[in-house]
Amino acid sequence: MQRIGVFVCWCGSNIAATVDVAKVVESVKGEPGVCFAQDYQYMCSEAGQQLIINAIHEHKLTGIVVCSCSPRMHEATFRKTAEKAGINPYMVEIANIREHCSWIHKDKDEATEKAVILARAAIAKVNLNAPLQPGESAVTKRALIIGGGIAGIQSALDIADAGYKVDIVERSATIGGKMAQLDKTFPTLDCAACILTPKMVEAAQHPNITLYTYSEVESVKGFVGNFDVKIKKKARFVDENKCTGCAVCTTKCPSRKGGNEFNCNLDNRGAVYIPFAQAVPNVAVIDSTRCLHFKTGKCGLCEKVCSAGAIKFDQQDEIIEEKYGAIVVATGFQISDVTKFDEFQYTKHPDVITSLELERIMNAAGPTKGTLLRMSNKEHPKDIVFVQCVGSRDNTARGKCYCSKICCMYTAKHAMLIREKYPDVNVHVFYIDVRTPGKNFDEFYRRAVEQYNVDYIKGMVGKVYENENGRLTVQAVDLLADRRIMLETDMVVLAAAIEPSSGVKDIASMLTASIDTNNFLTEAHPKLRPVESPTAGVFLSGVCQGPKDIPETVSQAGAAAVKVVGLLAKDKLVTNPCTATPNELMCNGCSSCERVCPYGAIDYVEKEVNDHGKREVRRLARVNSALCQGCGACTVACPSGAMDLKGFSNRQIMAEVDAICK
Amino acid sequence: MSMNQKELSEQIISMVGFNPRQCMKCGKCSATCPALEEMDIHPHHFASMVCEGRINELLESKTLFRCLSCFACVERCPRSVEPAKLIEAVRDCVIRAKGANFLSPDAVPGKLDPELPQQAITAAFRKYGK
Amino acid sequence: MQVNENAKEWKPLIVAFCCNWCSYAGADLAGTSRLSYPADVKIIRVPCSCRVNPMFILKAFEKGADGVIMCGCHPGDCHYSTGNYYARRRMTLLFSMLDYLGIDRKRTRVEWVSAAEGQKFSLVMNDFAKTITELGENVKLGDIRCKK
Amino acid sequence: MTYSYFPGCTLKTKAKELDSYGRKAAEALGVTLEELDDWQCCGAVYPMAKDEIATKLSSVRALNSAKQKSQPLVTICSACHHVIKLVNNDMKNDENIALRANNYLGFDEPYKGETEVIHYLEMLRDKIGFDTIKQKVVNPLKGRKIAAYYGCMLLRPSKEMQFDDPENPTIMEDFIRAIGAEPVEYAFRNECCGGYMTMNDKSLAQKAAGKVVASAKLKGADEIITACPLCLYNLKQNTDGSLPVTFFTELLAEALGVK
Repeated sequence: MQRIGVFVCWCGSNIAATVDVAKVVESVKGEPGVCFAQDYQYMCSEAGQQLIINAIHEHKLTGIVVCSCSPRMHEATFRKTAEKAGINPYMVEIANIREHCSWIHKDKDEATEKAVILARAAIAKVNLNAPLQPGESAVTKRALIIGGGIAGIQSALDIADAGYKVDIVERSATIGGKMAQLDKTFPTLDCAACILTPKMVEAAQHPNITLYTYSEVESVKGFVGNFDVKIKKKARFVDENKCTGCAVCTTKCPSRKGGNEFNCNLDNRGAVYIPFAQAVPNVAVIDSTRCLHFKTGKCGLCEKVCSAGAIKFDQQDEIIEEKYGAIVVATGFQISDVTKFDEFQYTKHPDVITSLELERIMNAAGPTKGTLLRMSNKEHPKDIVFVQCVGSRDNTARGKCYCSKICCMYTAKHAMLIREKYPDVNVHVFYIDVRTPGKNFDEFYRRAVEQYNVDYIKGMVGKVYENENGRLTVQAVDLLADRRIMLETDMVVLAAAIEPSSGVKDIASMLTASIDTNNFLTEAHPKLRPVESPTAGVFLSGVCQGPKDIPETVSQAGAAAVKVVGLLAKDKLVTNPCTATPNELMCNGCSSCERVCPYGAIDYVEKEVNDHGKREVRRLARVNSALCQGCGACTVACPSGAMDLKGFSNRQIMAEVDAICK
Repeated sequence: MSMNQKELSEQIISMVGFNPRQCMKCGKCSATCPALEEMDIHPHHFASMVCEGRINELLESKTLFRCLSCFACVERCPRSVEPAKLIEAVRDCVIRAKGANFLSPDAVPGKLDPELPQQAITAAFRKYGK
Repeated sequence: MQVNENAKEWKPLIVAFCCNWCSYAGADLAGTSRLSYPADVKIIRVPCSCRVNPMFILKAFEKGADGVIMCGCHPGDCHYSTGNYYARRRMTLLFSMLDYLGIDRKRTRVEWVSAAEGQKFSLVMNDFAKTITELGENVKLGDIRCKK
Repeated sequence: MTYSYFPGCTLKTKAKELDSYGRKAAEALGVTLEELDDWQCCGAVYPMAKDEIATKLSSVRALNSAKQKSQPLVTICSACHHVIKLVNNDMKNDENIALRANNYLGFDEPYKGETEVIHYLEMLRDKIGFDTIKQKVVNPLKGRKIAAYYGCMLLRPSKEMQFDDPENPTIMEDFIRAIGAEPVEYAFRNECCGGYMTMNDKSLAQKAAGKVVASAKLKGADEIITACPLCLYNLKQNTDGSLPVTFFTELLAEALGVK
């Protein structure tokens, strides 16, 4: 039997004006287990807390009930008080007689009666409370970043600078991501490579950062502070330590039919290649699906010309196992499939391109060496049309229902760059809305209109087709003038929707991180915890969480890094003691609990149990208390009633129901 | 006409079976329409005019008898609005209420030529007749 | 059921299960904003709506509750991602079974109340209390396990 | 293989030879087309309004007859296919329409969209296979540059027609390859020909049809094939006639040597 003390707070007049506190004290005195009850003006004050401590000592109390404000307000305070007095902090229950009683009721009798009932419920519950010990788990002081774009690089640098080890896993042969493919960046028009490549080099040279390029995460086990990760380092068929990045092999390779992904397949690359000149690491990689040596067993030209002897045709995939305390997902985005929108003739006409393809065409290292040319005949264009929202804000099966956010700004950028470099080219932009929230963003767009005479037309394009002049006709509508537009042009640039990178679903399921219907990773709270995933120890950086531009990505990457550093700075993690716990004798190993657990906190073990003298090995549910967040979904799903939740046990809540319905 | 504008608007919405408020006024339907130049009220106006209850204007519109029912607007609309259905629903209202045929049977012989398929006559009657 | 000793008039007994993160906080906000609702409503705090075992509700009706309402975070906003979806499905089944057993479907309710919806919490509780008052006294569920 | 066959009004009147080519070719491919007993005209255009019931009934009758025989329902005319397929979807998915139509018709067992509705081209692609057709061709149309004209009704609305990619279809090009000719792709193959507008606004139909033919010519086509008698009419009669236009079944019959 507990020895319970009940402490009724006046909260000045906040409670006392509506609730007869003395009557509450009198009414609870006869309740089971109650050996002390007292009221006081301000229970949360220094003196009030001392009163509780004294009563605990004097009456050898084992549990206390405080009738006061909401537990969301002062539960922590009174738990500390109890701890000071030497009893377990989880032996405290609060009866909320302010927010749920005195503040909303006017009739004093009614309010007093309700306060008594609420106090009884809390007493009934505390009678069944058991001391709880928060668990502790160690923290591995190393972070994993999945994805080596600007988001991953920035998070890695920030964590590494704070003094922790970081590994970046990037599935392509170089870090840099989409930003490396860009020509210029808005709203300042500085060159993307000029600001990105120093960061790539810094990441590569940082003593705390290890790069695993051409690698993928194979599996993730464990929980916050203690993730066990397997990384597959795919065979490059080139010895990373020997290759000097001289690129001789890449120029000699005779297999040159396949497209160059870095240039959006607008030109070709050899089977052995370095993605681009500033690649990090600057090491060649052999694409075994295209290499003649792998296909025919002959060739081997690269091996002959490599003075460093770095070509290794017998290299195998390698599995690396590592422990991490925190994981940052920075898997970024890709351009959505525009082939479904063939009214624009993207699959039929080489002069219809995506904006990313235009970035490569405009880039000095791109397929046209930075000269704006029609891809069909390599001639200089006279007119160029931009089409916005291709696949964005589209709730049909072929589109994405969200706004891709970056297109309005990069289109203004493209329009301005073209007008600046080629004043003879007419630029037309078909838009639905121009969305430019952001510092200096609207000014940027207005500059395109006002200073660069870019022709912005409100209205969508219905169809694009080749005409008898060998040019393209754009069939559209000018909504403001409410008239048909037939515009002849040389190029059409589609602002394709962006979508989360392929493979993000696999990553999310490995991490038990949730994704939304558009495959963006879900944040723990849309406003207040935007860089954390609901899974403890997993953080989000960049477009994997939702469309965003470079400045926003970098800010989020920094924020994610701070969260990681905050986690890694701890030696031990205190875990929530109110976790689920199975009764081994009742569990039948049916997996119902595992299926409803949002955290993957439940697994199964074969274990010998002694069931009333009968010893046998059974499959039993096991809760990892470091992962369990205490929602209780499993306790209700359990068909045999074996699963219970500490702090909110079936008996405790039943007792409350009983007390209220007495 | 006995029904007021609001009732008509509601009737049209129930005839098409989707919510015209999904329209985001991008103009893709009009951009795509092969008969746009022949229309007085353009397809992208239909959704908002139905929502606003401006049905009388629509009932008088030439557009009702210029739409080819080619479904290009339905196919390409990014918001799952089906402008062709809206146009047909308004046309149905005209035909049902007025009892008058846009195409009278007497006028048909003058329009026939020996090659004209049966289908064209049937279709025209369906579209324009009660 | 309880009897108000002064007025001797019948007052309903309503049990409200509120999740800690949204609805309980919503109820707190109703209090802070002094938005009243009948004292007949008694709140039990649970970590998540998915913690509400159908047994708790059966128990309440067995002990004489006239109405039971469960409040959770709005769909999609659950602190534990998916708890309220489980709760919603479980309650759908339970409530139809209760209806079959003779507990009017109107005596059970699920509502989504966010931490910012003090107003809504108050409105919901007023409405629910009104409904229960109109329905009058409830039959008690009997626990046949205790019967000889 | 035996299929129920719905010829439609035009193939029974102005375009009898299209019907006979289709049947002969089917025969050569080992397929029997069983004409439905008392089919009625489908109405040529799909009545879109949810409260249009009477105008959908003739299609439901045809669908129910095919259901009685447990056969898929094949059409050659793309307008018939369009109307019957959409009505079938309504019977399957729109409870209200299905209920009211069944109340009118009073079949022994209500019709709920059980019949599979396929176009002749789909039969060639999915049931027979273009590879099989290629083998059976005795008279390959070598060297002929043929532009496929899809028009509207086969493709749209794609969500319901489920025929092919509505913006970039391939079925007719594959068909042209199967009969040994060379397909010509052009931008206007899925744009409207003017349809029934030829009745009361000739100039609109001429404009629309003219664009289709010009677009096909631009890409070097020598002839056009189509799957719809009305398209055939518009492309022939409402243009300058510079490109020969034929019905696809005619070429199939020619290639199979049964013309």
